[in-house]
Amino acid sequence: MKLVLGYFSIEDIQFAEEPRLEDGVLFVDEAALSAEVLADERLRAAHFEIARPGESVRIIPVKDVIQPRVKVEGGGEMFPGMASNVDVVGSGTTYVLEGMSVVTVGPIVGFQEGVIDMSGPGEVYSPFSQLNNLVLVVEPAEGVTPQEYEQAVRLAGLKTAMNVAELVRELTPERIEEFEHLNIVESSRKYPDLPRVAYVQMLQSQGLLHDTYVYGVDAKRILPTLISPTETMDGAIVSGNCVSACDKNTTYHHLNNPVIADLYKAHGETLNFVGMVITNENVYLADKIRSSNHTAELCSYLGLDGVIISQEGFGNPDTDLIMNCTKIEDKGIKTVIITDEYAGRDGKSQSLADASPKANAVVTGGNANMLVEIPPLDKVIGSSGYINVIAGGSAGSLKADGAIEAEIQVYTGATNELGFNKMSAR
Amino acid sequence: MEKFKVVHYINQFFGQIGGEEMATHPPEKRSGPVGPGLGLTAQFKGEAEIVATIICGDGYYNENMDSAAAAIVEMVREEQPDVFVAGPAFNAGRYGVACGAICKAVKDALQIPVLTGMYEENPGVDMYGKEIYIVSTRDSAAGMRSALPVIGKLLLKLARGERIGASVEEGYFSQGIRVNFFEEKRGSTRAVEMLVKKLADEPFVTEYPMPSFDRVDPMPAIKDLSTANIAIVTSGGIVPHGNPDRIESSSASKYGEYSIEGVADLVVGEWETAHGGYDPTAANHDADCVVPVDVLRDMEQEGIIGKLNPYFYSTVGNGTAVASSKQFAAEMAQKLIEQNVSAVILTST
Amino acid sequence: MATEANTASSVIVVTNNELVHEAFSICCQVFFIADGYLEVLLKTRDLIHKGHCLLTHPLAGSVKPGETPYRTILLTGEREELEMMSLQLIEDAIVISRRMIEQGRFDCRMLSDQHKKDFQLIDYTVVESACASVKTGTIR
Amino acid sequence: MAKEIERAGFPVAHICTVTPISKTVGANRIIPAIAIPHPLGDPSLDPANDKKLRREIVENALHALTTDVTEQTIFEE
Repeated sequence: MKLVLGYFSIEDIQFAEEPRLEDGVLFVDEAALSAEVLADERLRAAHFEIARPGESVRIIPVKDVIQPRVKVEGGGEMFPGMASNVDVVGSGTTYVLEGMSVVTVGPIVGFQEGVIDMSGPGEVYSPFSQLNNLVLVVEPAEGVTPQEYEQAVRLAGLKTAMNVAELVRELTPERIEEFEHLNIVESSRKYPDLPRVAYVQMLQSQGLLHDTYVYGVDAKRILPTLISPTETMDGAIVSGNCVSACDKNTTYHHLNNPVIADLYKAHGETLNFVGMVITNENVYLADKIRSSNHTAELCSYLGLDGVIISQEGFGNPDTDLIMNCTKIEDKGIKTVIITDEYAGRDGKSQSLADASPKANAVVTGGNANMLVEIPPLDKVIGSSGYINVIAGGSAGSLKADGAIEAEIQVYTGATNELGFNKMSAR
Repeated sequence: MEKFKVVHYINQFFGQIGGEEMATHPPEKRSGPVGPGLGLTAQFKGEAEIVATIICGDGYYNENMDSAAAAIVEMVREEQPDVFVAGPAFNAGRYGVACGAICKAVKDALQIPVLTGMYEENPGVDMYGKEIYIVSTRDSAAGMRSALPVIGKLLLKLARGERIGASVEEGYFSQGIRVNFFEEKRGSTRAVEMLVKKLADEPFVTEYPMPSFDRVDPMPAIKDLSTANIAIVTSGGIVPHGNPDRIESSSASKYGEYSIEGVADLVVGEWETAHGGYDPTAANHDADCVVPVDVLRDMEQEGIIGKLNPYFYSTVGNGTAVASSKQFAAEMAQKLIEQNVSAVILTST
Repeated sequence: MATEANTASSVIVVTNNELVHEAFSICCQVFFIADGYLEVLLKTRDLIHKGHCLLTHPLAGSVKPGETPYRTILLTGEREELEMMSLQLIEDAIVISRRMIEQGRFDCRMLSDQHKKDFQLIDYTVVESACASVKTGTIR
Repeated sequence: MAKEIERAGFPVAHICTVTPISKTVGANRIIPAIAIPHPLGDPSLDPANDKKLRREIVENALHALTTDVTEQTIFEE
């Protein structure tokens, strides 16, 4: 499988009646985009706002962040099984709008998180503070259940990203990158002397606002399976996970998985990137055992020397993480795990809910309990009232002047466990 | 702006008094910087000054720990400094222990920031590294040039009351407190690099060390049970009725010492459990099911064991939580030694 | 609701969530705890000590201790020998939850009825996600 | 705690229900007990049998203390 990504750099977004990309400025037709969103009768109202890096703007509560992409060649369309047919993706050519995202905002249940600050001291915590964000704010129709509403918001975000990306279908990208994924036999012939390495990605799969979809399938119903890394670049994995802002993987993260990118960089040089295994993080303990067993078996079957395991979330996923790590190590395969920490506001508590001496190579995205005080910003997209009831915020978080005292876990992507950020802890 | 006042502690060697033959040199105070203090002063760039240097022989300090610390703390107090710094001690064991000990003593007595520096294998790191800032240095004085800028920078931050970054950023040994900071590379890149090293059997440093489990060699068996003094220790929280020592129901911060002299049986109403980690019904009804006084008393009468120790020790330890019980287990052991105990039956719930 | 669980008669539910109580009491033995989050864990621990075995992870879901008032845990109905993994998980969960509840300044009295309902719903869907697996085996 | 007391020079017999945890915390002589809430007894038995059960466990512990071991050992009855 070979996928070519063609990049367009988006320097700014503007509303205009005639949508187009001109000199790095993306002009979008708000009315047309809203109309498409509102075609879903589960949504009563929708409007768009633009938030640019450096502006005094806070976005809250963030549901998902999506990078606009369009497939111009090869099988299938973006987000197969979710927003398009279930065709196999991951080959051909896909165009990417870099430097921007579509952010969905809307209260599905009354407590939820996800803050992006476009400026001020909070901007260092969310990677999305650095993007030009086209923010979609929606409201549900009367009588729609939270489950239906969640689904509608998720689809609205994906559709909007696809519609926006359509603007570049006929244009020529500024630069391209190639990603090739060979089959097992070819790859071992090509790199006989390099260590065989795979990526094990754990997907949150626990219920409403905790789900992840693979080609439209709810990940809690999968057995661990092999997937081509290039498939993820075409949206084979979609986030339905809105709880735990700091260490959930948004759809943007799945499209731009940094572990995959960095393994590709090392591929052919220091290692042979054989492929990737996706597994889940279920509530039911027997599922955890079954999935970790199966993950280790797949790694063994691939004849691997090393594995990088990434986690999503905290608490019960720590159990999955340690099970995956120890069972893979027991197969004689060396592991590095990527996690984050909940070491308490003082940093003195044990960071993970589980531990094993076999997990001797850990990369951390930092302590999510770290407390920060953030001054008010001029404009709020969404509603800052939610900060009181989001994970990591608490009663009294919102000060009279609009300032926030909260743990950094309120920031979308702050302690990402794919290793998306530079933050760490010691 | 007034300069921050610093007091510096060094040993007889760096104080240019002499080598090992002068290790018995008692503490003395000189005004201004001496030896490495001159180099350190250069790092302050006028923002701080060493107002006094205390020089003490390594042998003297280690043989007179308490009195030396008391004398030196007084010398430091007179200067009313903003910061206290010792060493760096590199890989000199006794010097390292002295630096760590005096820093801790000054910190506790005067409540001012303290710091020192040494090599990772110096025993002082193990003993004091969790409580004070110890800058990581090379193993010999040849590392002075690279150590002083790190010490100087951290010292000024401490003096200014600034937030201290993570251990790897500032160059001190981790104190087991997790501090966030920004790396140069993103996490996934670090993970790939770590894996490549691990695959090549090259050394790598995990960013989060897992809690470790060490072992102790088994003590030899007791030879003659009929003369042995058997003591009971429990983590099941058995206490006299009403829990007079107020032992906490989970992760207790203390333990109780209770007399069972003349007690044949732990009867309901007189003994109970303070433990919050299990259903207390059974233990409250008959504490012998956690602390088997009745059975051991019988065996004492029957001459099977020499005697049942007149005290038992009790605390609350939660099953899998790696307890902070190290401290009071050590204290208990001290008492068990004084009471000529031969062996211990430890019961856990 | 809770249709999948109907088939599993030997499941014990420990919960302080009225919504779960309502939905599951028709098919399972439900210990309804009128107290807080921690008390649900403590009751679960006592049941594990008696030989019941965890079916769901005590820290299921991403809403952390100290951030929600509700917690539901499923255990096997049968009593057998003490199960190690269950014990380890519940002990660790209690330690972490105590700390997080103490450090969080979450006060469920300030929650509006709608917020309570939302928290109940999330807790419910997390447990419901386990129900389909009930027939597929236990950790023992 | 077993470890710290043993470190001070005493042979320690650790009576506990969850022997794997005892191994993890570093006890060397491990004696299996009845149940977490009542390691040395069984409230469902009558007092005489309850005490008899307790005596058996204590005897096992004393047996452990008079037995030399070179590594972590579980003394099954």
